Amino acid sequence: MSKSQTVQPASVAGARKSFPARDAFLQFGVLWAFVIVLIGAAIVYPRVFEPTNLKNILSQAAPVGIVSVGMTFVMIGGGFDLSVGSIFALGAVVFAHLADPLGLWGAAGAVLIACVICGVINGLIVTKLHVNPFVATLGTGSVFGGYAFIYSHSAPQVPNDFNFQYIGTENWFGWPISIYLLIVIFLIGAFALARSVYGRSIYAIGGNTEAARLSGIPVDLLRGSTYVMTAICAGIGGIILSSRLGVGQADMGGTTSLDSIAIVVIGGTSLLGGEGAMWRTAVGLLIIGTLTNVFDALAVNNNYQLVAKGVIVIGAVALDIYARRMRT
Amino acid sequence: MSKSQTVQPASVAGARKSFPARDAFLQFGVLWAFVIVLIGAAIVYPRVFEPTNLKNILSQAAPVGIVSVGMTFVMIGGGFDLSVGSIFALGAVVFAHLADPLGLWGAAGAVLIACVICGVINGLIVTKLHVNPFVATLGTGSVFGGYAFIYSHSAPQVPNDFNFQYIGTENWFGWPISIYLLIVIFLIGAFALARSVYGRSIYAIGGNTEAARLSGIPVDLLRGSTYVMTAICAGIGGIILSSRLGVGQADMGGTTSLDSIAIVVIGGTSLLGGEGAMWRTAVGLLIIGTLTNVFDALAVNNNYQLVAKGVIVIGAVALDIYARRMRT
Amino acid sequence: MQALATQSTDDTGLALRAVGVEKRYSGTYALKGVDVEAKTGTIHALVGENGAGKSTFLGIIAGRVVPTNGSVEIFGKPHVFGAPRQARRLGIATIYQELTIVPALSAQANVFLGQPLSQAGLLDERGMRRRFEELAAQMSVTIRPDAVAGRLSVADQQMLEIMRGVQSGARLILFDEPTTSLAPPEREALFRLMRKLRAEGATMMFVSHNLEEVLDISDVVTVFRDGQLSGSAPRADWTKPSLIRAMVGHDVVEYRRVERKAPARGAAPLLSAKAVSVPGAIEAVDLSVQPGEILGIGGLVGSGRTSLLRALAGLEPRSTGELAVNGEGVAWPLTPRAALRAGIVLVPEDRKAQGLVLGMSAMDNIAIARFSEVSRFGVISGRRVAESARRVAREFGFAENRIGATVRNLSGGNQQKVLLGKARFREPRILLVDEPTRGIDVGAKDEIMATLRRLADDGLGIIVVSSDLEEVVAASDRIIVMSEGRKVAEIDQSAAPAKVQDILNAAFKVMTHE
Amino acid sequence: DDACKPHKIELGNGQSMMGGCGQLHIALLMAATNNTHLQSAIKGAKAAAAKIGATIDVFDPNWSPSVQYNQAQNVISSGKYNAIVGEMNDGNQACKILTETAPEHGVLVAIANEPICNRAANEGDALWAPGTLNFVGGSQGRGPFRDWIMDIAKENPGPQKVAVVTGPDLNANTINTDLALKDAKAKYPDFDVVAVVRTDYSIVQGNSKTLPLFQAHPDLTILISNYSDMTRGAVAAAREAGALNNGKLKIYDSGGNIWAFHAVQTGQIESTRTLLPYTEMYESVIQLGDAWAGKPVPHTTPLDVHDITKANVDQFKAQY
Ligand SMILES: Nc1ncnc2c1ncn2[C@@H]1O[C@H](COP(=O)(O)OP(=O)(O)OP(=O)(O)O)[C@@H](O)[C@H]1O
Ligand SMILES: Nc1ncnc2c1ncn2[C@@H]1O[C@H](COP(=O)(O)OP(=O)(O)OP(=O)(O)O)[C@@H](O)[C@H]1O
Ligand SMILES: [Mg+2]
Ligand SMILES: [Mg+2]
Repeated sequence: MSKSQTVQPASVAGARKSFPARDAFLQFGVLWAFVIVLIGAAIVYPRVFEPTNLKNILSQAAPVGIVSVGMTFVMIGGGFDLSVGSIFALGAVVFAHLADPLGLWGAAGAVLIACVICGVINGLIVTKLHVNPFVATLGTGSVFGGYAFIYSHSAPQVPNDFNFQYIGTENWFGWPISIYLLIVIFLIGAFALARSVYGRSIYAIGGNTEAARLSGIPVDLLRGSTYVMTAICAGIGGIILSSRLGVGQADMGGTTSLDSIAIVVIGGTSLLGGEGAMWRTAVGLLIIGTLTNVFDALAVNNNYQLVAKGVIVIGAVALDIYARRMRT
Repeated sequence: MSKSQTVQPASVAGARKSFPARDAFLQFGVLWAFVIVLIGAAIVYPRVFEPTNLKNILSQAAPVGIVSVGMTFVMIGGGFDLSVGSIFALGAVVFAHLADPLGLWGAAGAVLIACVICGVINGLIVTKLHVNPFVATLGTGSVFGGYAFIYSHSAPQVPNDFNFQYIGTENWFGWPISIYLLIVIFLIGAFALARSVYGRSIYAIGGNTEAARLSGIPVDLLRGSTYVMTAICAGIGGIILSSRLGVGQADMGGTTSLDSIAIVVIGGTSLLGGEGAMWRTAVGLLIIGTLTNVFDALAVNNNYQLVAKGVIVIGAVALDIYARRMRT
Repeated sequence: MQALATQSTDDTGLALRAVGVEKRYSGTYALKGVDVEAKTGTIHALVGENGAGKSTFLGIIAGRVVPTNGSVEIFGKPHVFGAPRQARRLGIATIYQELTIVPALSAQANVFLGQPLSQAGLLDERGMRRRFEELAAQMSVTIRPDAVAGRLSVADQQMLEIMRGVQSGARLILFDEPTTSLAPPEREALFRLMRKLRAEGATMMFVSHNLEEVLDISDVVTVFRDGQLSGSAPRADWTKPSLIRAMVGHDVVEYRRVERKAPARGAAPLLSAKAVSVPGAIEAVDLSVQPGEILGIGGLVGSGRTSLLRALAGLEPRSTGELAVNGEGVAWPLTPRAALRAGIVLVPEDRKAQGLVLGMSAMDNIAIARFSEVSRFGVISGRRVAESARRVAREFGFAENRIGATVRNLSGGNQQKVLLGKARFREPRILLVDEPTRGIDVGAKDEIMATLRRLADDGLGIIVVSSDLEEVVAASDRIIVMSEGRKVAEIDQSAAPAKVQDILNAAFKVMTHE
Repeated sequence: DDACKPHKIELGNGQSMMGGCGQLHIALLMAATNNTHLQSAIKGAKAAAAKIGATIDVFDPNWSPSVQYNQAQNVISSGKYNAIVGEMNDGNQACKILTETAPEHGVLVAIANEPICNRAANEGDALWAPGTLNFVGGSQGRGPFRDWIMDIAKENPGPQKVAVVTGPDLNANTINTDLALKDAKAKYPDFDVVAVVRTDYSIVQGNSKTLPLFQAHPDLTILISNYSDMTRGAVAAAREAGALNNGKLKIYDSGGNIWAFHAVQTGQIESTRTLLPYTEMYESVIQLGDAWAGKPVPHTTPLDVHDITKANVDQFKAQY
């Protein structure tokens, strides 16, 4: 049988690449869905592309968008975080509460510490107590959320320091600072996810935890770190929102958790982990942001809005999935 | 080679089943967590075990409990349903709206039809469009919820027919009818899950979809059916609640979806599918029901309630998981 | 291989020293007081029946399994248990029996899993690609570095796993049944590589059920039996029969070809498929199977054998072809249910991904195949499940008293037996088996092939795909050889038995023509 | 009318904006649209808009303050509107954008129902926030809530065990109810509040949160609920617990919707306080029209509040 080594079986694996252009087209199904949404938006609301409106879309999307960057890491790592809404609110009240005594940077630092603590708690419960992320973060979300109310004595926190509103309301070169923050955090996230050892390890953990563990990846540490990262993103989101509104309140978290998970999933990142990309989250964010903006601008009745949004979101995701399945 | 079958690793086989008592103890970790909750409850609120209070706990738990029965099937089948809250609300408004023109049974029939339609839509989107259940049911939840408001013109539906309140408020042998309904539905669910071909197929689908498909199990049909079942359960839940309160409103869904998922997961059923049991859901329901009852009875400040509930729930789940891991 | 074995080993010259290693799973012993020593720079084989504890032993060294008792020294240093990361630091790399591929990642990323080449935390994709191509050339495989690993054939995934182990530069490499789905060329390449590594001073532990292989490559052979050491000696002291005796306690005749009468010609074939194509994998393959006939399919890795079976079983929605069962035309199956309705049952090659519900008991896995047999009015009878499961378990040599065990906790070979039992329980007319003896020990292997023969004698048509070509030759009445997705030869064995070389020749001829 | 010259509209504290030309295009920022109270308000606004010849669009943030903020931002920057009527979820978050950004962009703001800029606990003219045109409402202000609860305490001398049901934390009604309770307790030490329960204003929570309470405190003598939907749920709970009409428990409601009137008539509840959502919004929009036409408008327009009891229930009609 030693002869056989001279002849190499041209394996089918090599022959499998076939239609690169078509494949690329199909790969980006969610992008085409977004283009369709944009065209629809431009028809029903022609002002949608005006700079002021774009600024609105982006600055309104900034807080939840930043949270979604962290959430992308958590979800690619096979996790789930329902507590970000509460951490978001906690960030907002801590920032507003401490802006006067500690100054802007001091308050931001305090938020950072608080968020790291929240993230570490989430990470430990998920990785060390092996509680599944759904219950774990539903539970901690309840704890952090309750604590945000207790911390703020259920009262709005309004600092006197005028600087407080800087991040949320000032512009650089005519564009709100929060938009720069959003873009920078997205870029860093995209780069880390696609190009760094850290990002690659997260994919491996989400794709096959056991394989990752056996190949020596510090699974618990890295998986835990995604919760810390998301918590920090949530804190930044809270800072931006409270700074924009000039007040920090414990009910600011609202539907942030579900929204950010939805944004990530709409982009096409798998809920099961191991697959996804940051650009997908960006597209998901823009789809949701555009829909909300257009519906609000047209003052569509909320109930019809709910129906239409549901249908459009499912349609967009179905299109993406259909395209990806075509690709085999 | 028929001899080789006699060469059994006898020692190994003989040594099997070792600590049955310890194993059983560990298997039921969540039950012990429940017992601890009960003891705690009895200490801080001694009246918790009075029959009237037990009736309260159970009749309040009935609507979400019934939904959880269906949700258990969905989740063991590897799915997820965030639209039950909306279907619940739709059931409530349809029932209340049609109670006068169609009578009790007619209205219940209409709810059934509406719920089946909702469930079929969910099932088709998940199995045929391959949209992941999270986005799919978040989307349809938005649609059904919006439609419930549109259907009811955002107004409370109050029938004149007094019978309307029968299911929700009457007693049989001194116990509310809704409690009988809850128990019967739980028993049917438990039996179907544990003993029927249907239930076993759902486990197989959740455990390994590909293997189930290869074995000839009609995967799409059965998986789809779990959404229909859950929708029907949600409709029944909506009927009971609207009947109990004497009014059907489109905002009655509230946090039913997350609550019922949480109940299932707290019981110890896996979010990943393929594992779980109906008794676990029952225990999850009782833990949540007891906690809510005790906290509400003591009128504990809502924020402290949030913190305490989060901690207790995580603790219960961690205990269950710890016990099961001990068992290896 | 970068810094391979430059470190001097300690005075004993031992890469591995295990003393009194014991592993208990809730009362059951998987290992009982095992002592093993491996000298640096040797290839040390572990053999034993299914469930003997080989994987458990390797798992302990690899840091996956924490032993209940005992101590292990790696290059003279005490081992830290249950920490794969730590094991890697000690210079241990492992190729696991159950594949540990991350399906969504590329082939290249899988090879560098956990040890990517990087600079300042950033991935060095170009460097990794270069290294990947080097390795692929060394091992005679052509896998595109950016191919999605989950879509590769099991054999290619196996190769990735081997590449991962090899590239890690480890000094002690553990191979748990690395050759199960490899064809002769890949095997040869692997053994070449192993010899090269040995020459460079690496130590290897090697588990295989192919005893020729074991005797061919190893320096020392250790035999496990029922979790205990049954014997350990240099290769020279072993012969195949003595190894088998140490493993199973009695003699086994391997690959005996049972003479049998050729099935009646002219009768309508039980199954006849024409122009079977799967875009990108196979093209216009014709085949037929007579009742009572075993048809073997030979070929090399990636020749399209698995795709052919998958297409017949209704698992390739984009496949086309014509199908006739018992002479009657049947719509081309595009779903598994359609194939099952036609009486076609597949035993898939990847038991973990496609075959078994790992979280369920063995008997429930078997029952899934035909609920109608174990239920009445939709209600399952636990008694009938157990009875049926016992019956088929017996046929494939699976210990009857373990039918209640969770499949995840069974050894690889025993899982395979459950998988076969499951297909059998379906009572097929046509049985397609893809790598039926994957991970099966010598004793049970023959038994499985004998069971298949018996099923054929009862009138079933069986198609066997196996990378063990000797097995194909021994089992089948007729052999189809595939290459590059086409049928290139058909060898009728009714006259004279074919040789393995005939199959290889047929498989390679086409390529050399091109 | 091309010849129109904009006139100055005073917004207090030296602020003003120019306006008055062309048709009024009103954006109605509602807290939500999903209950009858809010729907009645929308009806009032639409009727008034029709009367003054203005267009009106309804924005529904579904109870989310930050969504409502975003809507305000979109409304102001869209250029489609020159007036806002705001019934805000959260008057603090919306303060700056409504008192500063809106007038800068030529959008005239009228506030109804709940004061903005941390003024919810104020009284009289201080309910109005400079930078906006006016404030209409106040039946849920600190003063009226205090009067309401003081009256209840006065009506029920001697030792009382009281439970109170409110909306969520941070809501102005909740804050004002809490303050009123404090005032009442200070003046009537026998008025023992054993439980204060937060809900989301829904019937469902009104029911589920009170049922265990009735069980835990069978000797409850007074239940106060500051919105009729919650009261409705609480009545169902009281019935289930056997506390309804047991001769001990009295239920006091604020809300005055159709159900509450009916409940007063049938003796399920002691009294209900009227809220006038229709009037509130109608008045706001009319005042916008007046200001646009150059007429002066009052800074604060308080609304009448009536306690509806069995004695006077026939003289009034529920507004929603
Ligand atoms: N997690 C587990 N829980 C319970 N039993 C287990 C577990 N893992 C392995 N075992 C048992 O330990 C024994 C040894 O298994 P092991 O996998 O080491 O066998 P093996 O020699 O590798 O067999 P094969 O040749 O079939 O791969 C088997 O009886 C198996 O069922
Ligand atoms: N839908 C699918 N899901 C999972 N695996 C698939 C799918 N389609 C094809 N494959 C895998 O892709 C491989 C294609 O390889 P092909 O059938 O061409 O070669 P093969 O001769 O079967 O190779 P091998 O010797 O490795 O089995 C198959 O092994 C099959 O397992
Ligand atoms: Mg093994
Ligand atoms: Mg194959």
